[in-house]
Amino acid sequence: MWSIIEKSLPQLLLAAVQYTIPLAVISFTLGLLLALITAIIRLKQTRGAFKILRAFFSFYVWLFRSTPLLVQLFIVYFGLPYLKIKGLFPDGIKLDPFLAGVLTFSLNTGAYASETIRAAILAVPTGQWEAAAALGFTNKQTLQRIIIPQALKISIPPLANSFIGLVKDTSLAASITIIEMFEVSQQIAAENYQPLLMYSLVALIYAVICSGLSWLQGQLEAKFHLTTTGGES
Amino acid sequence: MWSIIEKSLPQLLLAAVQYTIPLAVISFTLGLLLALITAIIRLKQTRGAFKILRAFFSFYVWLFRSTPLLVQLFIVYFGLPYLKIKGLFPDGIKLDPFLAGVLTFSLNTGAYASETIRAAILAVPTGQWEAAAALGFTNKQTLQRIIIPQALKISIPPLANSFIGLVKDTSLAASITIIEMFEVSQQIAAENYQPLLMYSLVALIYAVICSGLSWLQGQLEAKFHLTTTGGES
Amino acid sequence: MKLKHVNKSFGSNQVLTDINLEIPAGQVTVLVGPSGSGKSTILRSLNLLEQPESGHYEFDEHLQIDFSQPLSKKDLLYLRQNTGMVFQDYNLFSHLNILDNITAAPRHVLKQSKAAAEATAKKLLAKVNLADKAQSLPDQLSGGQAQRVAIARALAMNPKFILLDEPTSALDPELEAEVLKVLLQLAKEKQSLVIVTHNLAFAQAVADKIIFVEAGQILYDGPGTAFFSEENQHPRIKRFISSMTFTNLL
Amino acid sequence: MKLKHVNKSFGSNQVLTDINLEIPAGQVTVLVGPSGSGKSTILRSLNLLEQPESGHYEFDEHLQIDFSQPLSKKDLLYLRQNTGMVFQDYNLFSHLNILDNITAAPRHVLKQSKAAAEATAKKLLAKVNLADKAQSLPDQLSGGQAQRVAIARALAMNPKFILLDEPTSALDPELEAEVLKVLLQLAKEKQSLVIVTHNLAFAQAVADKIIFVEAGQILYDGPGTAFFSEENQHPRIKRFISSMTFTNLL
Amino acid sequence: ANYQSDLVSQKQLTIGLEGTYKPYSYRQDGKLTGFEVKLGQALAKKLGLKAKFVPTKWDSLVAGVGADKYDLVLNNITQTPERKKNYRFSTPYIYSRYALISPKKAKLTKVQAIKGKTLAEGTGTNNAQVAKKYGAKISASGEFANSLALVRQGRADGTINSLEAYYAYAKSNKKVSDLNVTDLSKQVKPVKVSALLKKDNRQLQKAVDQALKQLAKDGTLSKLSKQYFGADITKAPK
Ligand SMILES: Nc1ncnc2c1ncn2[C@@H]1O[C@H](COP(=O)(O)OP(=O)(O)OP(=O)(O)O)[C@@H](O)[C@H]1O
Ligand SMILES: Nc1ncnc2c1ncn2[C@@H]1O[C@H](COP(=O)(O)OP(=O)(O)OP(=O)(O)O)[C@@H](O)[C@H]1O
Ligand SMILES: [Mg+2]
Ligand SMILES: [Mg+2]
Repeated sequence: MWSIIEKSLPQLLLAAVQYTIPLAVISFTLGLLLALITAIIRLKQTRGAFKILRAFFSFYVWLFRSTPLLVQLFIVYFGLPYLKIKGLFPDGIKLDPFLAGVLTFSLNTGAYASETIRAAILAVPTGQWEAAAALGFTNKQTLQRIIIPQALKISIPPLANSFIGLVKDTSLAASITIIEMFEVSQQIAAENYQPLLMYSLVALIYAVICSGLSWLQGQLEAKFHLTTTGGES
Repeated sequence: MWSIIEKSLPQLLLAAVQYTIPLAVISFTLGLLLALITAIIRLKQTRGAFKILRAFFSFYVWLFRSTPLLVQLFIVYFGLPYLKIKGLFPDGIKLDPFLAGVLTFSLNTGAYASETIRAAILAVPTGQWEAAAALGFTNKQTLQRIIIPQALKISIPPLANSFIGLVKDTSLAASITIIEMFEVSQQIAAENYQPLLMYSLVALIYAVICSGLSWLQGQLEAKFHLTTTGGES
Repeated sequence: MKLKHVNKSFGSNQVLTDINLEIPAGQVTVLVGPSGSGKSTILRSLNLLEQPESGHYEFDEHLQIDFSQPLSKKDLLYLRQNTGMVFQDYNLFSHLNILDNITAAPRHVLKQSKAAAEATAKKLLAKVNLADKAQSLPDQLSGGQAQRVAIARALAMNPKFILLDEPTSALDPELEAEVLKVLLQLAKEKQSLVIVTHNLAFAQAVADKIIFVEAGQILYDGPGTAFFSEENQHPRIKRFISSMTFTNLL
Repeated sequence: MKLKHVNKSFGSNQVLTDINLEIPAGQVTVLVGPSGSGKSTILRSLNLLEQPESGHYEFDEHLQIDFSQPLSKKDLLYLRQNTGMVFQDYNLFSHLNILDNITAAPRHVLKQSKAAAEATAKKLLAKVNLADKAQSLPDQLSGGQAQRVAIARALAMNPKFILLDEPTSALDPELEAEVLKVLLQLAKEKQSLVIVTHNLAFAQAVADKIIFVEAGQILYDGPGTAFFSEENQHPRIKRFISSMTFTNLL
Repeated sequence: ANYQSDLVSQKQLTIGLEGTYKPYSYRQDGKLTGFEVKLGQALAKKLGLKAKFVPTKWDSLVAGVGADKYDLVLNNITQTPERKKNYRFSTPYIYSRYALISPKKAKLTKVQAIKGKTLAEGTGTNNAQVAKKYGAKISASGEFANSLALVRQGRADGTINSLEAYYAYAKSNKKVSDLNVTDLSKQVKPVKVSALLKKDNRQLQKAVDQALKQLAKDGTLSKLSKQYFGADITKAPK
């Protein structure tokens, strides 16, 4: 058993460093950016043409939150090449697997995180808006200088959870031919016929990574003086 | 195109009714029960032997929250049969796919939902404990008559979200040979070579189911006078 | 009720130092003092929501507690049944309607029948002028109404003493008046009350006995009239009273 | 500042009815009245946090507003720069330290330099006796300290009028006194103040002018002394004052 | 017969296969069909059992037999030394020919030419092993249809799979002129395809071998081969 672990562990860790972690980090960064834009656009009071933009973003959030990630991955990687649009994509949209993965994970994270940020913006007490308005701040200045900084602070715990979730979700990337950690474990299992051992090993690596991230999250929350709800029992 | 949809839609809906929905409903019910027990055990102030029980449940929650669901499914379905324990399971633990699915989804849901319920119990204001104590309630009576009813009310929105998430996660059950909706769409696509259409169709069905559930969630929240955080922008 | 040589710390912070006091039955005792002086801690110790590290508590002829010993469940239950508590922010059970809020403890702690508990509850609701609110939920009430329900809830256990921790601090003056009216009524009926309040006008009007707490010690313990009289006053108390009535601002 | 024939509804609920009032510069005007009568709504209208449906608002020689017309951004900005607002629950910017709380608006709205804004802020902090708290975060302050910072923040814009909505309702009496002391100081310096308060003792002490609001209408508008005098009183006002001082309870 | 005790469930022959691998096993109008499905039914009949099929993703198909998820796998599985160490094989029922499929433009006709190229192959398949042996990089793609899609979209340089599977694909897709297909039987020996069983199930293997022999004799095997592959590939090539 130990010799098998010794042999496979480096391969698994390499896959984690090559695919699992970059996929998660890049997608999360892009997703967060998208989420911020989406949240702000959806919260804006609107008139005229802007309404269409808002409806579009609402549709996007709805779509990615109400369909399974696995299906999204399949559509983007295996489905989009069949989407032939004259002029724009005469040959369909063909993405490299890693790119397809990053795109899907970013869009998915963006949809969920935008709701987190939106809720956080709404959770900033009305009094903060009023105080800023009373001091002569415009709406835009208030959003930028007062509300967003506070909302991001409120969002730290749920966003950190989203990131940890994303790390685990990268295990689905195997289905679009990305040889991330779980796929490697399956390949090794297909050779050495020790699936229980291989899957447990990969589960352990995930658990270590995720626990490490949870610990970091705790540090971050402590730094920003975020306390989780307390009580007595 | 329409003829393909017409032909495949009944198959997809059948799969939803046969597998997707029962998987989600049964697993959620069992998961919730497990979650409640776990939450209460983990919140109890403890002495002696009870500590081991608490540690066990904490370990369970940690394990299922820090590893990917897909890996969990593989371990339970493909891995456990290799786990041969003399006396107890001399031939390994062999589960029928549906049972393996229900078990894994229940355990997974149980782990996440127990954290939701735990947070909800902690979110019940300390004053409620004190008021009950001052009236002569024992700790157990307080938990049962005052705290849990309020905690469950607080938990409704996050638990409803978990359920919707679970419905989407059943798409992973295909990997353990359950022919749920997404698997059926893949099989049809392997025959008619129309993956974009099939995947989109299945995505649409998921979106309809999940939106329906979201609407129900809204009704439920309205009934229990739960309002989401409000504000001005 | 008597406390003798009671000490209480939170961590390294000694909050009560050698507290001795006696609370007579059938009278209104008011605890006053600056913020953080330990008033709530004293009140909560009387109800054992806090347990001091040392000292004795003589509740009545049946119950004497040595705080340095672990508490028995029986003693705790006896004490809780014989003291009612009213909190600053009401702490009504938010998932139960008003009637159920009042009957919960009589039914589940005293094991009264539902009918009996409800009959009592209705009488008490009438007493606090809320007979029409039996079916309402707590969050449908104003603060003043909620606090009156909390008083009715405490009364339903028929306790020897009712302890009230700043019962009107969360209320507007007009709502405060509603609650104070009920308390005055109870005082007239010789219900034993222990009230922590910042409202000196009310204290002056209602207190048979005043206890002034500062920094975890008792600076005054005596009749209300003497406390407010111009002569014979401790300088610290004088300063406290004047700061409460803004006479020193001008 | 003058309001003329101002009406304001929330939905179908008419909250202000034909309000006419004048608020003189260099004086302290106090708004009193029962809960829900419309005091806050009047105050917020003066600062345009609420916009009434009809009526006129004559702020000064430069700015006259007809409420039935849409508001220009320029007018809004002018008004906001010339009125400061202090809220019941302080509303300090929780992510900024005290110094940044005070300098934020001077820097980003008035475009003052950082150095200039900070110099002013430090002077103002000294004035409210909080010179040592410049680097603290809002949640490290007591309520009384937070409210004094809020006053300093309003003063930093050097507004013609400061509007205060129950600035001490969330405070214990001793913390309340800290804040009232600062307000009295400002009154002495002839800063124009408009204060909503339930504290009649304070109102009596500080008000040059009192406006009594009931059910969206003005029942009294005149000097403070006359408001509290025994003769010549409206029966509703008499009742209000006595309920505030518990004289009718006993 | 005492192979009964080897069965996962009584009176039933449980068979693992992909169900998305035309013409071996696939769905037509929702119903499972294909060469290996028909073969499984015939086998079961001979053994006096009911056939039950468990469609499983390729990635976990082999793991499933060890985990007693089914009695045997019929999925164009090739005998290899490593597999033999851990599993048991029946006598071969077909001899599968490898084909190298690539975009026309790429002009990949020799198996040696795949060195350094990316081939779309299922994890742990024989195809993947052949590709690896000749120095190709593997892009892990579970299903044959998806592998071909990747090749046609230019996202993989080619794929090695069974020639029969390719023919089935070509039949249902009118336009395959963009693809170049090389029969590799001259370069890589056709391989024995057999049922894969759990190591301990010797009795069952014997029974299956017996049944296969009868099916070969009565012509069922050749008939099915012609029906689904358009040729009789049930005999060992010379
Ligand atoms: N649970 C606790 N943990 C730690 N310190 C506490 C706790 N409760 C009270 N204290 C501290 O004990 C001291 C006395 O608090 P207490 O609440 O009794 O004062 P109080 O007189 O009721 O004040 P207030 O008028 O503000 O209600 C304070 O310094 C307070 O910070
Ligand atoms: N944003 C709002 N939406 C709807 N109704 C409102 C709103 N703000 C105030 N009201 C209503 O307007 C009336 C006057 O409210 P206002 O806050 O001005 O009273 P107030 O005199 O300040 O009372 P208090 O002393 O309780 O602060 C009340 O009936 C209140 O319910
Ligand atoms: Mg207190
Ligand atoms: Mg108000």
